Amino acid sequence: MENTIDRDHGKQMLYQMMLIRRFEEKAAELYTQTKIRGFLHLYVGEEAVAVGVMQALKTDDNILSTYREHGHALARGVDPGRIMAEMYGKQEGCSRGRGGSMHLFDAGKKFFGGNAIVGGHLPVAVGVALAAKKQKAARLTCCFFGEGAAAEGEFHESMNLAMLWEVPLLFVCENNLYAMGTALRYSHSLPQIELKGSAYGMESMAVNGMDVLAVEEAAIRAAEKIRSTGKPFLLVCNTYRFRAHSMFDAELYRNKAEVEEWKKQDPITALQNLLLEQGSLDAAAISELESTVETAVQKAVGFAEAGSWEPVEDLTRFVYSEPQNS
Amino acid sequence: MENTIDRDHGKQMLYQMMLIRRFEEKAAELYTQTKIRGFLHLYVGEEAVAVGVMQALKTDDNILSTYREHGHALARGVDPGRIMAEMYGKQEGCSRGRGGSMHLFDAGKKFFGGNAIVGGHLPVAVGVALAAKKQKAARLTCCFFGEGAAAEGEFHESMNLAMLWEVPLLFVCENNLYAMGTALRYSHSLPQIELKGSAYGMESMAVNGMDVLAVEEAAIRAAEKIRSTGKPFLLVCNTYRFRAHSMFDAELYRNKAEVEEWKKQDPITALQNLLLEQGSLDAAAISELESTVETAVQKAVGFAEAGSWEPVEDLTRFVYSEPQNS
Amino acid sequence: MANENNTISITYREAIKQALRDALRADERVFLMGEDVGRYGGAFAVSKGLLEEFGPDRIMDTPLSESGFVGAGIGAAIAGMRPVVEVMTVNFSLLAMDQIVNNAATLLHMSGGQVNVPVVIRMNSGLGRQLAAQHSHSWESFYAHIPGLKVLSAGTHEDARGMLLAALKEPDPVVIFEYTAMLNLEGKIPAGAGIVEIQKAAIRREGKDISIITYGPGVYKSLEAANELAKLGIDAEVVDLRVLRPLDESCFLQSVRKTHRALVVEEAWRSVSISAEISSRIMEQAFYELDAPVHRLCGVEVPMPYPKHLEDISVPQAGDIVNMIKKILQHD
Amino acid sequence: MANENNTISITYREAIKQALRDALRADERVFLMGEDVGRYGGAFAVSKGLLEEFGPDRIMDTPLSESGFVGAGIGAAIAGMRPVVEVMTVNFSLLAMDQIVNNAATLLHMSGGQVNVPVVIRMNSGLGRQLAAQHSHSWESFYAHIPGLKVLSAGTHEDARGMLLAALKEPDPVVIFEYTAMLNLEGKIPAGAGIVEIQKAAIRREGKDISIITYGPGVYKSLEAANELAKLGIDAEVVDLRVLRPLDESCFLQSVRKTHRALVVEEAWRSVSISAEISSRIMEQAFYELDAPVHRLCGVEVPMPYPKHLEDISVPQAGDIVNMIKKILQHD
Ligand SMILES: Cc1ncc(C[n+]2csc(CCOP(=O)(O)OP(=O)(O)O)c2C)c(N)n1
Ligand SMILES: Cc1ncc(C[n+]2csc(CCOP(=O)(O)OP(=O)(O)O)c2C)c(N)n1
Ligand SMILES: [Mg+2]
Ligand SMILES: [Mg+2]
Repeated sequence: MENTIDRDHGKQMLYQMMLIRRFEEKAAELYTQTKIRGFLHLYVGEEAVAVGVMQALKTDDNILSTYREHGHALARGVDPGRIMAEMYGKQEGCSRGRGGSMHLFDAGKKFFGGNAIVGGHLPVAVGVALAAKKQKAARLTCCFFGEGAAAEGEFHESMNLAMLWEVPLLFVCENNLYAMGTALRYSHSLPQIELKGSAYGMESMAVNGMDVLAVEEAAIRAAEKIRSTGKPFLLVCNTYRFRAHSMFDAELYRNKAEVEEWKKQDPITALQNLLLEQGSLDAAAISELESTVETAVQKAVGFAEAGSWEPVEDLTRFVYSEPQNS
Repeated sequence: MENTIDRDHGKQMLYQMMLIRRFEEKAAELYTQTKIRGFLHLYVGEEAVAVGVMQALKTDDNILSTYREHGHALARGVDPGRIMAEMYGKQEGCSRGRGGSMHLFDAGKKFFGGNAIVGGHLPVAVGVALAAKKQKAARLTCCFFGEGAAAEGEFHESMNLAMLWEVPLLFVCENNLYAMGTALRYSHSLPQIELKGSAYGMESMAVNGMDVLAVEEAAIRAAEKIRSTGKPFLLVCNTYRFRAHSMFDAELYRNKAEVEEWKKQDPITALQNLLLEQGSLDAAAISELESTVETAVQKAVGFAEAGSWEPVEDLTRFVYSEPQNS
Repeated sequence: MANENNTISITYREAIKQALRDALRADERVFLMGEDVGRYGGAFAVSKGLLEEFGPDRIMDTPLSESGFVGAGIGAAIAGMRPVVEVMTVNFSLLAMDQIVNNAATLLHMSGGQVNVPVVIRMNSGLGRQLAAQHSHSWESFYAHIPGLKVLSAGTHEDARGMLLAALKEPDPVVIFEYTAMLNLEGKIPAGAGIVEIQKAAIRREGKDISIITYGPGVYKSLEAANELAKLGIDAEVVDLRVLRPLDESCFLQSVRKTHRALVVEEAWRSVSISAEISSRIMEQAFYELDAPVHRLCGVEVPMPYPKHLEDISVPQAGDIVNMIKKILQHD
Repeated sequence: MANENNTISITYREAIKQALRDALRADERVFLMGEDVGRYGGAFAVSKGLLEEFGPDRIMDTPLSESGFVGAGIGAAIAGMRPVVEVMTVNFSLLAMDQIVNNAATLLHMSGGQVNVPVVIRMNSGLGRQLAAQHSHSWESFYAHIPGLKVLSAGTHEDARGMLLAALKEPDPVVIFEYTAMLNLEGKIPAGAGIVEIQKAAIRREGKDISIITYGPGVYKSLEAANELAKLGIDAEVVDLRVLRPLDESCFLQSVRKTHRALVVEEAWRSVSISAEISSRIMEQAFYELDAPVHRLCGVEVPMPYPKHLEDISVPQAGDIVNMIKKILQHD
């Protein structure tokens, strides 16, 4: 990171990344305590992507994400308490507890999941963007997905449709080098995902996803392009997940040294160091941030703990819309 | 066409293209007489592709095709009588009448259909090629498909898998500019299908699909590449269908002038002219060819007419293998 | 609605087209998308002329990308549009099934009621044109199994005309099946026919001796059979299920409670089919009212063969219904 | 086969792994392909260790491309190999359903008997780990509807061990369902257990008062229920369908003819399900032998909710089976 950065903005992004990190560490802990169940996919190491990209989005823009979406939801401003409650399965959760960790939704924040069929949300994102175009709205749609998802046919169809129909869609590929245990070189014959843009005539670029400032800058540039041309853009963020794929993963497919090597690029440390170096932050401010984060996470846990279970009589709700939904 | 060409070889290819043309004209006639039913997709105008590509294939190589496959089957040497009988639905047909025009099969000729889910045979072709690799056989697999099919997710997955696994597969995209009534520009954001090879690191090239010599040369070059490297190759043949998509098509989506313009490039006329010019052929020889073709087509029709209907008691055969099949 | 006597004659195809036109005129948010719906005029000429009338933004030709454009329809629905997505035939819908089942049908639930998906997906189903094993199937059963979907089957001209309009008023995803074999069929509908209700099954013919429960092309075949049977003094009631999910069981149960016998007729393969569901619901809820076991007449379990003589015997025809009912009643 | 007394204790997961290992050792043409079957060790650790033993040509990690690699499995089968394709769970199989239904199941027929497709496709099915609405479903019914497929359900450890080996001897495509919720379950099998036959259903417990007809995780739940019922003096017979297509109807019909009552149990959604097929076949062929209507206990028709208390009540548990049977018998 060579940039300088506005102090408050820098602190704001640092806070968000730290919140995501701490929130997820807590979630992992709660998982081992069996407070949280199902699949839990942590974003630890990738925080710069969510936080960086989110800087380019306005409140009216739409977001679609994967099952590894806590970071996106938090960076989008979905309430941490409601996210935690969701992971507990409580009805105060952001999806009323129906979805769990993989299905965070907040329609008010225009956060449309939390989708767990890999690549399955890409066509949906094309449609959400198409609607904005038809409605002549300035809204942009942002869709996060992994490099593994880019091998699915849905990626191809969605890239082609988005470009063919010229819809305002930002494709954000989070290339963390692994799809579960399958390394990039075993899932793509051409590992530079950004080059796939050229097969559709779509503008694309790759960015260092461990550097929140680089991600932010690239995302803003991409969003501007999209807003001015109406055409989609493929942004590939090269990153790494520090933790296992999910809580069921023995990590047989990569060695510890590789992980340690990547940890040297920890996006949070990097931003902290930058802010320290440029004098925007000191050790005291960092511990203050840490304790603010801790308080926020504790509050989220408290909210989740205090939440309630949906009554069993409600089991078949939300299969079809209820009168007030229509 | 600027090449010169061996006289016998030229005549041989001319004969094949003329046979395909005449066979299909006859089929169209028989369709209006309701001897043939279902969907009938004619290849008229595209003959140079099937005949040119087939020159690069050996008897042990595998072929998979679409529902527009009469040309491929004939060029491969599947018996015209058995093809015609198939279109009649007679049990002497190459698929015992079960398949009809869209599902010609001849396992002996390693002709694996006749597949009518657009793009659905591409993954299968990858697997057929993969088997050859695993069996350490020198066999190549050739898969024909339209430019419309290249928009399907199956195209993307198959291209990636073929390249990733380095299987000996020749992808032949027959770009006839239309997928039913959808022009290329409405189905691909990037209309140069051959450029899609680069998204997978796969070698590719485009060739004038109205010129049988050019197709032949390109196919031979591609096949040599595949046989020497073991890697797949994408060959795009730019061509045009002179007739409607199927017998149900009112051709609202293109104007007659465009069709007439393309007819000037008729691959059969072109080869005839070349052979005439270089003195390999004279008018008498052409009419001799014509009558040989006519005889072959008549014989095929005769065979089909003389064929028999499968007894109704056999209806549920071929749902599962019969003892002799296993 | 129009005077009963004031009827017009119309093909099934034209009925669908009129509904599309009405829907496009009535609501700006409605658009039609699918393969060849525009410039080609629709694979089965259903949407011919609509592109000229509504332009390419409302009549969108899509590439061959079933998963892609069905998913795009879902996305557009989430975001406030009212897309009508045409999947050319149910055979190709398998390529979009993940989108329909894992997205359209589940988003409302996964989001705890926040994200509803008012998409209408139309598809042609069934056989009848010798299109063989990759173009002739009747897979209504797949979709009828899925909670979150509403599944309609247009077995009459009035429903071909009216179901689409009703579906567009639903807040949730609706799949409508239309039938290739019926497109050219002429039928009479009230001149002012429009929207129909889509909660209930319908009695297409009243009778007292046996209930024929069916849907899709089974409806006209069953009515034909009932006419034949009437000549033999057998008075068959014909129930058109119409809504394959959620099933209006009270209608067919009531019919069976009256006739005490039932035959379920469908063109789809027999095993694990809609007819099985009907039979088992009668078993569960009207067992003690039955004078004879419920029987099924279904498609023969074979991928559709190409030749006409084999295609014809692959599905129940009116004559088969007549014979089967004679057998059931003889048994008494 | 081994001495009955000489049994070993084994998890369901380990039983599958041993079968895979046997198959890979026995036939060079066999290879395993699927997402994360190799380096990761299998999403559910079923294939852990096999990559080390057999190498990457026989244990092939595939990209996320369900349609692509299932299709590739079909192609390899056509061309003389014996692929075992793992689709991580049935939920993702919708992405490959076109390949399975339109290709694997139809190629033999469309080619008039020339092209057979000896591919084995394994998938995990069912709920039990709070994986919510896109990871928990039981869609055996989709595949059981398709002529051309053979569909197996491994409801016991012996079948988890032996069905794969039998499937690899078939000339036609076989889909095997394994169950996420059973992977850690310990069971006893004969020490030398190997291949099993795959034509027939099995009586897992003999009884005379009622037939419980089920498959998959329904088997152990039904056995548990039967033990409970025995304490109440009710003697239930438990039929494990095993082969979901083609159904071995003689087995369950014979059972019903003996007990005169039946309850069909499955975790899948109720409407248009395998249980419906069973019930309607009993209706058709054993109606006059029934002392009470056949009932079904099925999954509640809701996309699977995440929280445990809702997941638990979404599918029938042993206690529900007990209660239901008490009710059926009371009714007499
Ligand atoms: C269609 C589908 N196939 C398989 C899975 C199982 N699965 C869940 S996550 C995953 C890997 C996805 O990798 P990638 O897209 O790179 O995202 P990442 O997890 O690395 O963020 C797999 C195989 C799934 N959920 N959906
Ligand atoms: C999956 C699928 N979708 C739609 C169709 C209907 N259909 C048949 S051919 C065709 C056009 C295919 O165009 P292309 O691939 O360019 O081949 P061409 O017919 O031009 O040779 C369409 C849409 C189909 N058979 N399969
Ligand atoms: Mg990844
Ligand atoms: Mg074309």
